[in-house]
Amino acid sequence: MHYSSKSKLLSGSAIVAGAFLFSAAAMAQDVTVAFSASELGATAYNPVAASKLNTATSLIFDRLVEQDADQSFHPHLATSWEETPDGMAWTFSLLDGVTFHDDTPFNAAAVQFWIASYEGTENEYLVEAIGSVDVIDDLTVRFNMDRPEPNLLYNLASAFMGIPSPTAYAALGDDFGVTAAVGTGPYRLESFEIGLQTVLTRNDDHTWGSDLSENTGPGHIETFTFREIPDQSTAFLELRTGGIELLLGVPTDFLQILQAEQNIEIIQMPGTGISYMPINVTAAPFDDIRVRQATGMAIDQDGIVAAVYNGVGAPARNFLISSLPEANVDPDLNVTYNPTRAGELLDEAGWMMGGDGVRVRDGERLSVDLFTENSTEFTRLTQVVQAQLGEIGMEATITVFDSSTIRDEYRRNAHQLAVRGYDWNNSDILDWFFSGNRLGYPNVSMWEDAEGQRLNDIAMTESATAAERIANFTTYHEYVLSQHLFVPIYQPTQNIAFNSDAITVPDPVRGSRFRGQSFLDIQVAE
Amino acid sequence: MSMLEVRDLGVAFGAVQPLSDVSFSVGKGETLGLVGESGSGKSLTAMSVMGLLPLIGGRITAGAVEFDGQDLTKLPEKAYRKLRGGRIGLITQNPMTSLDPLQKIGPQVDAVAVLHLRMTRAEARARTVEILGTLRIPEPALICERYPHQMSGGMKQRIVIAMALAANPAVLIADEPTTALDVTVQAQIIRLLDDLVKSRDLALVLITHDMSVVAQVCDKVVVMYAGRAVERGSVEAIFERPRHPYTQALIGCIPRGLEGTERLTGIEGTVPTVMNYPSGCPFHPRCPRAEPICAREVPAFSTGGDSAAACHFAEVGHAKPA
Amino acid sequence: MKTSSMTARTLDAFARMSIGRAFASGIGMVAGGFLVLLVLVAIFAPWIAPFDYAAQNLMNANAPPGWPHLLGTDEFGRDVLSRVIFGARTSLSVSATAIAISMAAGMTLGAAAGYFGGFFERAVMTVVDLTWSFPDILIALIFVAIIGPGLTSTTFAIAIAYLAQFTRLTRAQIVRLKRETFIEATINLGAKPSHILLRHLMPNAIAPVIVVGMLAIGDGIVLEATLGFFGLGAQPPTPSWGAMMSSGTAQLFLSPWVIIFPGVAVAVTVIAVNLFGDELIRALDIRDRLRGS
Amino acid sequence: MILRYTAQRLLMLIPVSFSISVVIFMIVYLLPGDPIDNLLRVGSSPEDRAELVAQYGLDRSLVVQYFVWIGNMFQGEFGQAIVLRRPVADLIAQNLPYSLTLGGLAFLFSSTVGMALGTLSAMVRNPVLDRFVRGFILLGSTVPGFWLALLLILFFSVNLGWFPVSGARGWESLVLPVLTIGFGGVALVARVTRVALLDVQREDFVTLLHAKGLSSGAILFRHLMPHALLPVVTILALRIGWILGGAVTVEFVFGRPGLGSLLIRALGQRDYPVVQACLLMLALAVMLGTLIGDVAQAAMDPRIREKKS
Repeated sequence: MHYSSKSKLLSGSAIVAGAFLFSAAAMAQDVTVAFSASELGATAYNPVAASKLNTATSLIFDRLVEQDADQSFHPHLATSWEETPDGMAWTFSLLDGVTFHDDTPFNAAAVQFWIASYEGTENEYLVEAIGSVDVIDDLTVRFNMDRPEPNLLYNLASAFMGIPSPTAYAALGDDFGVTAAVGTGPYRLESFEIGLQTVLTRNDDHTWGSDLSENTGPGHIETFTFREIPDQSTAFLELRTGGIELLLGVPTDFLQILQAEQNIEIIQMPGTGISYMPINVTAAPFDDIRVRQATGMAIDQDGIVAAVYNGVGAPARNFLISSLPEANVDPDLNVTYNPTRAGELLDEAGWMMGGDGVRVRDGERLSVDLFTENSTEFTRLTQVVQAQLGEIGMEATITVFDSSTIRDEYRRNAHQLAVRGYDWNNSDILDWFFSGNRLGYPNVSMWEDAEGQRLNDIAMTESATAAERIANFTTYHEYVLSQHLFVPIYQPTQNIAFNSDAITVPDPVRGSRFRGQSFLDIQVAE
Repeated sequence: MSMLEVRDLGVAFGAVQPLSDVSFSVGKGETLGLVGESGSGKSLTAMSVMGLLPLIGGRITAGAVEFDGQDLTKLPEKAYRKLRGGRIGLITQNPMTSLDPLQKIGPQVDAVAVLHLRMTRAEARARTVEILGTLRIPEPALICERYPHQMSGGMKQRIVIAMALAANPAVLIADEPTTALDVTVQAQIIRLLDDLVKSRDLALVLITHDMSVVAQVCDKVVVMYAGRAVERGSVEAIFERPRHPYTQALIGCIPRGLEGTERLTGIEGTVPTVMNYPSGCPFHPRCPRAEPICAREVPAFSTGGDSAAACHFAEVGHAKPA
Repeated sequence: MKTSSMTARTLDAFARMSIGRAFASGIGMVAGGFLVLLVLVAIFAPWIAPFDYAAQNLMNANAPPGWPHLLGTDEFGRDVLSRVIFGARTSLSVSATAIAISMAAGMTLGAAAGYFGGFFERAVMTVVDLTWSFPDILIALIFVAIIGPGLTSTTFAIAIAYLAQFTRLTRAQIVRLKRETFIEATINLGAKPSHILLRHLMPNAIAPVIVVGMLAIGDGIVLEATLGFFGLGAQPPTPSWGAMMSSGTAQLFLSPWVIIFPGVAVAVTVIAVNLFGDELIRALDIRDRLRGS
Repeated sequence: MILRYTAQRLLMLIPVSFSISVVIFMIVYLLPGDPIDNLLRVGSSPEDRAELVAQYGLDRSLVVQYFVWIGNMFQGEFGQAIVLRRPVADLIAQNLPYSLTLGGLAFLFSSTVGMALGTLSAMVRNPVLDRFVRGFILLGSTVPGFWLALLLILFFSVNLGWFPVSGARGWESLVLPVLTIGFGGVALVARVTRVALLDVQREDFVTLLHAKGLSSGAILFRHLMPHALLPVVTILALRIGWILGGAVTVEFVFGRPGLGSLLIRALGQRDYPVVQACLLMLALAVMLGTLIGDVAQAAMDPRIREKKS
């Protein structure tokens, strides 16, 4: 491992020499990838305990099941599964002959150890419904449920449920995913320089790719170097100048230019999140629901899609991506542009248009703070939002924070409006952002409501079947919308761009995201 | 026989002509005094002889500088370099700043013998020690290991003299070698120089504004004023019968001395700067007996006895001032 | 003071009359004139700017220089020229205010340290010397991290970043002046410290500090631009030259004018400040007093 | 002599380092926000919080925390990064090489090219050359670093494709950052060299050196350069902190890791131990620079050696 544990500083000369080692790069079998902006800053390749994971994680670890773009589930390390009719037990048959990178076998005991290891971690909610895990035989496990969990397969397919080697996991403790990460995936972790780059090398033993890949393994490419390029526009220039071969997450602004490039191809996939503007319901003037509703009507989503994003992607009308069934709410509750009505609502609320285009009530100007994070995409969108709020007589002052500071600000309840986004393709994101247990952050809207919490609990824990879960979440979603806690703005597409002179990428991309299964099919271009 | 002869020397910086018509000669075992107030062009004359005018942006526009019969103004730089420090030595005015403060004394003196006498370092050092000894410097070997700032002014001036002597020069130019020193040290240094001229048969050009020093050691004198030689002659002739009013004024100052002052207190007015040299005789604005002609015409030298003066009224013969 | 000598004197005499000096003062005129013009532009920005600096027109985003947008438009279709003009306001006022604060605080601190000496002086100078050799951008970034982004914190961050410079300089002047006889005489006559400081020391110490302050305004503009570039200075849509360039490297490729013109504005202004400052130093003949502090 | 001088200077650094370490330790408590909040699981209880606070020793008094911290520092034990969850020493060891490489090369580049330019303009009496160098000095000391970096990227990476746009892989990725930092450095060194040479050239001893018959080359290299080196070494030594930490802008534009970037990121994440360690490293570099500058000056100039010892 390059990144061995050095508790003391090395002598200067040795360090300097180390910095030059990377120059032996750029062989044909070496593909350089840049992460998308939302994946930057992962601190450990530990699916169990980490709160942030990037795409490279999905190449190191395999999961029991995979989810395709059509939301269907496919076998991976689990060859088949069965749910009891009451939903209180799941039995999984495991794939034979799978070994971890440290040559220990993948088996039922590994699964048992793995599920148990979630206890007390940030990601415990994923296995909350599982009461215990029984080893039936070496290749069969049974999850005994505390309550039915229609969302179990979704959880199992998530990046946070990659399966680590129990031996390595126990041995490394907190260092797991930092100094070494051991899974069964098609690539091994070669080196990890936090905030800079991760080098993965091919696992030649890997022959167990899922049916979402054409190639079942081992991978075609010898080495993947994942780079963290903080500025997306720099990443864009890197792709254009041949510094990287694959860019995960091209900001929509650059799509048109890249499309014009001969050697660059773009893959557009349905998005897995939205951009939105949470409204702090505890901060005046937004404690008045009419002001909140008016704020929502000030935002011209279609105009933004057309002008800011050149028509790529879709307007967001509610909190969930349109491919989720729970996004199908009563159309009256969807948030749409209506400046006239917004004006009426503000008039009703006592905010009258002043001489300089800013509304006034009792001598007080309708002047609010608008926070955002310092990434190219958000600052741009925020300035357009600022201008549109100005149209209805609301003067918004932008402050740009880094991602940590802005959370401090949310926790301090110092915010009024903010422009942000999330990336999650499941309706339980509603719980994450609107549960009264998480005021400040993630509940940026600072919304505490008994009825809301009741509907939340039902949706989260009292759904026996998938259909019930959909119904419960839809009800919860509709209630959230009725309170005007946020303004939905935009549903981006996932845009992946690659240098077609250098590599070929599977077409069409299977799976809900461009990750492990797709990397297995990447080849050097002829 | 003259070792160094300067004839009708003129120097220019761009369009400015700070020096014109300077002539003098000096032979073996002879000391020539070059006197005048500060700004009269004495130092420039020294720089011209050393061939160092380009260093400060000037050039020789007229006349000749002959060393041992050879015209130096036509000498290529490389050959000139052999003469500098080798055949012609220079002693500068301020010993405090004349040595490289970052280097020990020894190597600074050694360099001359290494360069001009092709000695090895060790030989050069032996010679340095010997010369320092002859200049009456105590513990010369130890002195070689010291830095300039650790020594007194008089000591440093002896080191500078040692450097000038290291390659056995034929001509020594001493530019106000004692101005920056204590009175007692001044006398020592002047006596030392005088001894050297005699013992080594040197030709010495002594630049000074101190007429008493001139009287003490010089054989010949050239008096300069505002970039011109105004009177020249044997020391006896100059002191007995100064013919130029300026020379008379200079001599008149002796009793009071000029120490510490660079201004001639005996005469009204100040030395003109190069920017405003007067027309005609440069001295006429301050001259007690100036006539209209003095402002119009530059006077030619008129010879009489052992001296010559550039004054329209030199023939008249002025009374020796009391 | 260095003892002048044959060579130096000759050199000086001729340097003084060289055409260089005339040319240099010509430069001083041009630089000073430019700065005056710039201040006027900043003051009268609303009347000079052809467009509203904040008016967006997404349909005309990233338009190249031409008519009517002489310097093109940015990613929001805002007029770059108008933003550069208004940016002069932000950049100049932030930098000038910051340096004024820094100068006032540094002079107080430096004068006190230089006058009273002892432990107080040593304590102040230890911290000052350390921050002095610390990169100004880091000091400013740390400060902004402490009190948050925005123009006010940028102003104070710049003030703090240059505090050490003024403190050192003032102290050096005071220490030098204290040794001069007329001050010693005043002290011996039993004058009050405040009287000596304000009546005798400060007036004599002030010229070099003011000149350095003038030069520091240039550094302040660069620092403000850098903080703005990091997105920590002026918050949108307020234009500042640095903030205008913060839209990322790609902008350089898509619409280079958005980044090039504010950069040119910064560079030209700072060059003018420096040339004018040099001229000031020459006119006041204080180069020697600025050395070694 | 030099050894004794060095030892004395080292001794003098002890009280200075103490006060610096206190200042650095305190800066962290001025920062708003709390790393523990970033660390806490969303929705966790006050008890969880108290436990974490205790785990990182943040519940003890400031004085105790300071002495624990400084004690650990002395043993090279920089503690555990709170947000990045790994030994701070690892983070420093990972980032420092990049800073040293970039800083070292920029240092070399600025000193060699800067001294060459400064010497040329001072020694060669050519008004065109002198004006060029002075113009360069003016540009180099006024053009904002990030802007220059952007222009270099536009020209050399985007248009010509000679060097990578960003990153820290191979020597190619060092060229533009070194040029960016070097530009200002060259200007600075050139200015100092030029002024020092012009000053020393007016000294009497230089006239005398010429009068000794030494060639201009010998005078330049044996006598003038040491004098010009004095201020150059001093200014460069003082700039060590500047070059290590001030590279943050360049690191940002070129997406390079380094001590400055680490510090800025840690500041953003309120990662106390990392902030403290980075600042301490930089302060150490600054002090080391001052020390090197002083010692080098003393080694080169006998007058200083005696005055101070």
